Amino acid sequence: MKILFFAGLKDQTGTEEVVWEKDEATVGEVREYVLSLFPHAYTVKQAMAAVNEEFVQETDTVHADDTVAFLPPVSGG
Amino acid sequence: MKILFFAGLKDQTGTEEVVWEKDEATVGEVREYVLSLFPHAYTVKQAMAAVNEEFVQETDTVHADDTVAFLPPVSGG
Amino acid sequence: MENKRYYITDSPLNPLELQQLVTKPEAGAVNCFIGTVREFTKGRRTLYLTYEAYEKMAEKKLAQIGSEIQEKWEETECAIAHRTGRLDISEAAVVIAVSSPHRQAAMEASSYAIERIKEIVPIWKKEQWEDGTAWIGDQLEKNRYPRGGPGKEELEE
Amino acid sequence: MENKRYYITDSPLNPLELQQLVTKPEAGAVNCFIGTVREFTKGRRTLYLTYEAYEKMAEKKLAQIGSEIQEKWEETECAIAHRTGRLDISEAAVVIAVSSPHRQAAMEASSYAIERIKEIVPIWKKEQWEDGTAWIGDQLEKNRYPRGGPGKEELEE
Repeated sequence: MKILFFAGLKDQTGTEEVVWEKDEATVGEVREYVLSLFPHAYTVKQAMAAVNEEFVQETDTVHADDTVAFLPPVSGG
Repeated sequence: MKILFFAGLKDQTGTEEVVWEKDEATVGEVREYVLSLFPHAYTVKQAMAAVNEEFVQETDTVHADDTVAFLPPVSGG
Repeated sequence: MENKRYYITDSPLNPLELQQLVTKPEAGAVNCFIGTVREFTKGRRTLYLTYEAYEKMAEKKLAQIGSEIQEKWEETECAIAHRTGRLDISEAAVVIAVSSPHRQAAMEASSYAIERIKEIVPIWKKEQWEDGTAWIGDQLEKNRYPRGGPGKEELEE
Repeated sequence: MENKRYYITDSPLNPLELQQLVTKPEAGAVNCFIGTVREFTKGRRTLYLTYEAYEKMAEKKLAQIGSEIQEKWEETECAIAHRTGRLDISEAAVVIAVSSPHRQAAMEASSYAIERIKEIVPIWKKEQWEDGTAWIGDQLEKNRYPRGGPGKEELEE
């Protein structure tokens, strides 16, 4: 699965995206994985999550072909 | 004093303006004068009145140099 | 017409021009309201409209609305133009532009402006239908002047 | 970009283009809201802003807001564009155009759109001040996601 970072969270991880070779995980597990890779990326803790461009909840399942995005609080407009 | 008519009221009087040679009158008297000239101009009865481009009340005084306008209910916008 | 913020014109209105008149570094929002000629009203088809104005007074009253807005909503800038003459379907009859530091004021003030235009600005609309024509009266239906004049409140500058 | 009603772009926004996208004979009002870059916020001077978007999702979410509006306010048409990249003072960051048969719906829907953009559209603003820079978080301050996701209501299409 592909994992995307934006804005302040991208600054914290130092990358736009990472790939996790995994068949299946909950959103919560993906979040834990990101924190294990980037312990200082604290924004991921309060980031909204989206899978394939739709908001998801913590217990939803992510599959190998999916794209997960962690979205810091938005500030458009 | 100059007396102006607009929109539907102008259609009823058949003219844009009349001049009344008079030193002083109340707005109410000007209104009566218009009705005496144009008995079928019924819209003048419910028209707002303005003197020199400001709304006035029925008992306000109009002087010889003033311009009175009778304004049918507005419908701009 | 350049730089005039409150005007009546028989030329097509340019919303961008009004937006630019109110844009300033202090503004975080510009709201631009455009009243357009609608083809159908209650099932009846309009071919075109004709607007007539008591031009000199109408410009004064538009400017008055601008002053009222600046008094009610701090740091707003305002510009309003109304067109006269014949207008075809979808053409703009009125454009109201308001800028403000924060979005809510610009929106509320635009709404206030259109309501006030329908109350105090001497402009009249004539509808041309397929089977007739008529001057349209007070559309707000809330402002009747049985004694021939507005109340005290309306008279304040 | 032509005829696309919901889009993210790094080019300057053209409010007129969006107005035209929503204009139709049935409309009697078009409201166009423009969010611009403000120079001073709480006394602090902004030099410029940088906007970043999760573009694909942002366009989907803008379109979702358009659908929500058409469901809530009958016979409205909607177009929304948001800019990304560097924006200088007074440049437009977002333009929302809504048309409707009667004025109130266009205004209410514009207001709804900007609130929803600040809730669900993945776009972020970075402020550049004279003495520093920072990504700006949730400005509504009413939408916190302690569990890392929006509530059920937010998830509905």
